[in-house]
Amino acid sequence: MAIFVATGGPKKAPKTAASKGKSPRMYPADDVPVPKKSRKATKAAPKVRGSITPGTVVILLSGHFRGKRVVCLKVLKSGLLLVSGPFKINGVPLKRVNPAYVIATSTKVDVSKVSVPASVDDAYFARSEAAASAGEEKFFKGDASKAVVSDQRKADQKAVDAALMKAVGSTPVLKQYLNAKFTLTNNDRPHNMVF
Amino acid sequence: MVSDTQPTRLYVKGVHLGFKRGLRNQYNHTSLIKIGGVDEKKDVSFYLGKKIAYITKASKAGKDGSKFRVCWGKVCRAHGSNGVVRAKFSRPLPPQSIGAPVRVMLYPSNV
Amino acid sequence: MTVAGVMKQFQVVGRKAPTEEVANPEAFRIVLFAPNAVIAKSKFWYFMHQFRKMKKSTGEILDVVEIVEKNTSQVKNYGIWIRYDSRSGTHNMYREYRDVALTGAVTQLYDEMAGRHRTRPRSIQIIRTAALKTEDVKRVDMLQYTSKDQKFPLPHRVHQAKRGAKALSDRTFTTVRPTTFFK
Amino acid sequence: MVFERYVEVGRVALVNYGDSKGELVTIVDVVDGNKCLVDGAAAGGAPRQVISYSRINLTDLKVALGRGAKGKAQKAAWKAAGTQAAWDSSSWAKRLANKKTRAGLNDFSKFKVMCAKKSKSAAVAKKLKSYKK
Repeated sequence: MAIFVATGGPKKAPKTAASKGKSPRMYPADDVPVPKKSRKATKAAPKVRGSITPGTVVILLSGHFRGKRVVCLKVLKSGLLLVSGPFKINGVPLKRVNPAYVIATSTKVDVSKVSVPASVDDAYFARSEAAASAGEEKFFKGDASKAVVSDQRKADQKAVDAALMKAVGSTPVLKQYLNAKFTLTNNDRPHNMVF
Repeated sequence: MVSDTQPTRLYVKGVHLGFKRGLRNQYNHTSLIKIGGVDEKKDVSFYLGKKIAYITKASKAGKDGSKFRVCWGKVCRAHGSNGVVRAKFSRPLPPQSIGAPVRVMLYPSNV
Repeated sequence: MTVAGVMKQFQVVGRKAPTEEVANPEAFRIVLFAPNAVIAKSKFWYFMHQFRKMKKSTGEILDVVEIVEKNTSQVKNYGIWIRYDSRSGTHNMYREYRDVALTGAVTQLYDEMAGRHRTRPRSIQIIRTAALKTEDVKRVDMLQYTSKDQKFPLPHRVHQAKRGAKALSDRTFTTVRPTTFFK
Repeated sequence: MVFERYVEVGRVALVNYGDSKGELVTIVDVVDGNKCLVDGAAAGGAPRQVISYSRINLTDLKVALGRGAKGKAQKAAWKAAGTQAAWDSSSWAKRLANKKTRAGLNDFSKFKVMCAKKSKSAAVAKKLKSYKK
């Protein structure tokens, strides 16, 4: 006769919730909306289309630097691209760009040696509330002081561009290419073009 | 070298053909746009979702100080099989804009 | 048949519906040309009730099979005998076509009859078709193309607008007269 | 007006419209004044098909072929006449190939082509100027 041994040892009494049995005496006056708890495990890394990788030369499509060809350094946590002209070649500083406003060309620059300081992240670029609203009011009064580029930015720019310039210099004609702006001509058809 | 002074065109030229319509009914909320160089339905897929700007010049400067006003729209779907597309704008285009040029932007880009 | 188009060849088998007296009535087979099986069946009844007291409602279709030509890699000469109603009377006609398949020749027949004689498909009845040997060909314009080692230039090449030329949207007017002579 | 390119059995043609656009075919038989039976077996493998003259461009090349010849005979005729080599070395074929590569250039290569053109025209202009003195 096989002896059945209860596996898993003695069963502990299931912890029952402390049953108060009574409904709470006080109810909150107004119902404060509680944000729905997101069941997503971890916030996925920002997904950027495959054609954009660190070192890709991208064409900016809108904004102050529209038409400029710049080098994409990396994808920031917010999903925006960190790009740099390099500044010396086409005057585009370290800046963030939304990948939807960029055409990724198939030209790649080897940016493995370019070290982007860790401090350069979304917070680094985030515009402080005061500066943003102040800028607008002053703008209408027409005496908005020219945006002052902080020294910290200048230093980071120099650091990044030093290695980037070397990488760009290694491919012939790439320097002039980055200096030239992209434009559509009459017989260009973007839906047929290879970028 | 394309010098800095030379304007760079980053949009495709389009024309507002008219509104979506049958013979007797016209639906002003949807406009038909002919995009330059697009002559087949299969070429339209590149332009789906792209933003379209209808730019007009006004006599008085607007809030941002410029006399140009823009009505933004986007390409919604193909219309017919010869490359014409249907577009919807934040405010439906005025009838005077039939035959007027529009700018089909290259963003939002998925190249 | 109200509409032609790309013709296909069908064999349609039908008979009168079985009744107590006649349990297994005789079946009839017609090979005919029609754009699709549905029109083939309706033509079967059209021909059937001209010979037998039989209608669609009192009969049944046993089988409709499309006859597909195997050898479509050679150009053949086809003779087709037809009977057709013109506006003023009924006529018999014999016409010849060159094509890789009989169905192609019949398609050419319907198109040509519509073009040259304004005949509607409904007023054409094909009596007989035959693949002809070169020496049996009677029509002169056919002989032109059946002759041995023939050759002719393409003297006046008109450029179709859509074929590889500038697309519609790029060119509304042209100042250049098209070249039509290509050696 | 002397014609050199004829529609005849064995004539090599280039398809300029439709599915087998850009492929070489041999005219295998003449159907009538508008259409002919072509076969691309000896070249790019375009299917045997009846095609209208407006969809092909006749070339100067010709092979000896019987009417309705099948693939094997065409290949033999092409090899004997060395047609593929003759076509590839023709300026027509080179122009087509050049157009194809130009269309496939990416943005950077197009820029290099522009730079090359500019330096070439600059060199030519300089040379021209030197003659003018």
